[in-house]
Amino acid sequence: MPVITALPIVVPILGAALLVVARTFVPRWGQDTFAVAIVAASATLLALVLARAIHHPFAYWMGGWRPVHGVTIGISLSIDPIGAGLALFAMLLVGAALVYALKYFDAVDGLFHVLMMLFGAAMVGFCLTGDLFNLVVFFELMGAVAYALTAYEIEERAPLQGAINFAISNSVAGYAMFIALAMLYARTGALNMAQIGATLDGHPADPLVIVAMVLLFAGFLTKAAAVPLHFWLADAHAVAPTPVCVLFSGVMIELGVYAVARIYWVIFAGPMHAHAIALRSILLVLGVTTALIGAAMCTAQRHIKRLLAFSSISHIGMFVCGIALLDHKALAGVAVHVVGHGLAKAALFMLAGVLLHRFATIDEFDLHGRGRELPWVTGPLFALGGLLLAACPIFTTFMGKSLLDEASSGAGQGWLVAVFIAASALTGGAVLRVAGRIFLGWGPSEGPDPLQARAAQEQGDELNEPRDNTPAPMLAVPAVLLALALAVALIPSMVPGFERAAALFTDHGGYAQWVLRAAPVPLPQLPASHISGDDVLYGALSVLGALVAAAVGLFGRPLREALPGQLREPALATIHGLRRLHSGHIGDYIAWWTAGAGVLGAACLLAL
Amino acid sequence: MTRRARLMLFAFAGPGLAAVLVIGFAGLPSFGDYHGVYGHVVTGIELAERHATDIVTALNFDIRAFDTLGEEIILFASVTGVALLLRPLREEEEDEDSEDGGQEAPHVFGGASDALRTISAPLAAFLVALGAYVVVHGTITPGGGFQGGVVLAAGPLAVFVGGRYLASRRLAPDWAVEAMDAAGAAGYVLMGIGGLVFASIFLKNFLPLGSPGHLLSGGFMPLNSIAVGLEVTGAFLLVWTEFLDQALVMREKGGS
Amino acid sequence: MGFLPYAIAAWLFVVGLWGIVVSRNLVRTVLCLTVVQSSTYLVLVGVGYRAGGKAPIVADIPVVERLVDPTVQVLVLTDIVIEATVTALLLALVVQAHKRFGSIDPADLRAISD
Amino acid sequence: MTVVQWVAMIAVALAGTAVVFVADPLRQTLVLGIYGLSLTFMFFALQAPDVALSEIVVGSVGVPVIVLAALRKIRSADARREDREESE
Repeated sequence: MPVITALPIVVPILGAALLVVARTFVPRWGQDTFAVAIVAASATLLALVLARAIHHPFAYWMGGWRPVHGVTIGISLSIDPIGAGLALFAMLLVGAALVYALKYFDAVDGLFHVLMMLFGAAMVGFCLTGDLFNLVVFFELMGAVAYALTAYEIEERAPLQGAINFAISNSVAGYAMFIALAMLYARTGALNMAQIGATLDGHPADPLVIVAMVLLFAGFLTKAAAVPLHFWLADAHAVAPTPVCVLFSGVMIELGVYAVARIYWVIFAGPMHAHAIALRSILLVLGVTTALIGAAMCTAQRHIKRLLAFSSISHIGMFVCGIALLDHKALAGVAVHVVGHGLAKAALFMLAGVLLHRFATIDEFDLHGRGRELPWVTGPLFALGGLLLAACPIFTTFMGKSLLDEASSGAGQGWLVAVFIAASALTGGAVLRVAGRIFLGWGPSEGPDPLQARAAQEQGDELNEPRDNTPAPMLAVPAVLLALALAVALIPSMVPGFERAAALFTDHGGYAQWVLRAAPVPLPQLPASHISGDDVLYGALSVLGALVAAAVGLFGRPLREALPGQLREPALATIHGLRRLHSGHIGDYIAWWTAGAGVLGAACLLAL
Repeated sequence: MTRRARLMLFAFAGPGLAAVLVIGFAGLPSFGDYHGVYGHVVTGIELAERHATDIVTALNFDIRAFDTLGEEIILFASVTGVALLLRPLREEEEDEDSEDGGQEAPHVFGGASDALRTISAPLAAFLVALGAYVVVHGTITPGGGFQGGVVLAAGPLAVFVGGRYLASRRLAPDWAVEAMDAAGAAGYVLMGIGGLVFASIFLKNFLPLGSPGHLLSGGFMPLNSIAVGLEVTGAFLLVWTEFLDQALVMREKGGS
Repeated sequence: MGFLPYAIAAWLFVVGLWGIVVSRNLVRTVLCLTVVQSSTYLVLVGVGYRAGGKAPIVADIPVVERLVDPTVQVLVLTDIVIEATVTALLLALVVQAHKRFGSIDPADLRAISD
Repeated sequence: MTVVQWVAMIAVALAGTAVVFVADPLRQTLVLGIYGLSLTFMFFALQAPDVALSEIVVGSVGVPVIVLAALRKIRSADARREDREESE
């Protein structure tokens, strides 16, 4: 095992400690350079670790406390390609966000850089650790950093409210996980995930195991923002400073999905094997609900960052559906899609930041036609982001969605394809609609609902004054991210690589072997998948759907008003009711959290 | 949602979640009926291989030292976050003589009697000594870096309770406290890197073990304990002064 | 009787959540959150306790006495640190929210709504 | 389960419930301190002296100082706001 394995986590922590002291006498450019250099160093180390893990997944035992005869007492970093790859992806986005932030803030406290480095360290630790308690520790670290970063702009009201809702929801989730791990420790006497899984193997799932699983799932799905545990997300993502939103939507919530997949395959795959069909149905209900509610709410927004936040929820729903299929191909699809979506969503938040920076508003109707004052490249980039969300053929998101489509059909759940197309089309369409209205001046400049305008206004004043130019890095960074989102899937070995990594990830028995016994694992040999005609058809359908959704959003008001009342009223009432549920009141959110966790628990106890 | 709707929702959800928890807990072994092996194994190992007598501290700084690293960084990150959130803004000012407004004088703790003032200095000295003792004896007796660190931080706090807020600030200026916090966090990480350099594994002990029950037993654990002690002292002092600044010194300029 | 600590834990978890749901004051919300958290202490320490066990502090090399499990105690130590830090962060947010909103009733925080 | 442990746990249950049900934040802080003490007592009764020590430093000093400072800040700001409104 490479000696450097722990360093990607340690280097940013040391950097953060240094910068806390140094920030009083080092100038701004020095702090910027230092933070970017530290993140680059950590990413380089991660690339080395990943290069090793692709062929030989390995466990790194902290303090040298290796397992003896397959029994472990120490803490391991258990590194496989998916974990290491996700860690690298997270660190690269931290770097991108820091470069973008160079010119975004007029004045920035060095503490911002400190927290960004710690955020990177937390996400990397979360991806690499093989110990359940350690996973929760990194969850809490990620949380502590994220709550503070959300409210970075303390002179505004909305960020404070968003951060409070975020902190309380995620803390409750964390405590549920503490209880779950205590239960598993009482049952198995182990904290290492591989060891817990190996001990549970061969025993049927009894209520203790089921409830522990439910609490862990509920906890991580809160971070991932699955309905109805999702309320905090839109509040926090809409108001956090743009460079932070990039990390929240681009990778942090996806880590919640990653953790659900990890603990299912490492810990619960054994006892749940007999109940896979029932568990799949429960998770599918959760995923489909999330995908559709997220998409509907996304379409109904005019606050652009909030719109993007709901589109993230919708995509999380698709990812949960992918996990629910409990199949390596679907998981590979999720992994590819996470990369594509993360890059596209990061770029879109950065472009929304450009609008906010320039015009000091983030309301779609306020910005009607004003995008033409920006450099010409901004509009096409924004539209490209929309096409990526709509899974336009041959882009990375398309590759991911195709794998998901194939896995759904293969599992006899072909109807899921329609859900994926609907979610992709609606979220992509909403972004295209915004692009059309702002950069081309299409559609009316007055919103249908004057009340919503006030709300959007109030949330928009993240930065007080409009500027008259846009610094180059603020456009260059999203352009690079979008280019990556186009290019990644075109590298021939990329998609098969993801499939192999996913097959390794879902190998429950194999994982225990390489973690606990350092046994070499045979790398799975898989038939190569090809893009079929069906895939292109589905891709074309979702792009077409997105264009139609955008056109209806822009020009469809006469059409909507012409609808007969008995059709229009219920639709309006549904959207209105959904919007009213997102009240911003933490009491509501916790009541929903309790209901969500309770229903998930009851469903699992009854069905499994 | 209206308050009523919220309560109705919880009236169903709360008991439901409680029932789920209880059904799960029913599978736990009865209280006191512990039959795990992890506990036995680690106790034997820590005593035999690490010469530490307080097994909890030893676990904390050795076998599960990486969790402790995470815990220290959570503390470090939160303190940084609190400092960021409570940073003074343009419209706020630190007003040094705020006799206006009829509030209590800000630098004197309301209830500080003469007696309290007299004992505060020896109390502070005692707390600092006690805290230092608890920190360095972590591997031998109950307590360790964290507990001792909070007690240490309570020393300057005692000076404040004695009625001298500004004196306590002079005793522990912000830059020094911040440096202490950062040095502790970095120190713990550096102990880990020491393991990497001298024993080629991160967080591996690289110092002689000493004999059980003595001050310097347990290899690098006492040093880890001291690093944590430094960090915790700095962290709590910083958080307390940030909040006390808000409560006692900071005024909003004009209205808001 | 053997179920008592776990029953108390389930009660504290849910009653703490109830406090958050009904609270009209964010400071109270934060304190209720610490009650939710303390339920985890009970479960953690509870599962590691052995009837008649001694505290995991040993004087001599031969360990003959029954000891309680030290591991869960280490986990609770971390848990307690997390409680302190989350409380501090949240109260910092609440203090700032009070400056901006002039109220800490969650119903008065209306910067975000849909 | 010994009598001491039984008493400690009942005390924790009662004090924890009290923290939730006391509505006035200042009084709630006091109850929170008592809750911290009862948790400390329980940890001692369950043979966890290290944890008890942690709980007493955090539960009786660490957190209450922060809560009291926050409450004082909030109250004095409220008082000033009322003053201003009266003088206008």
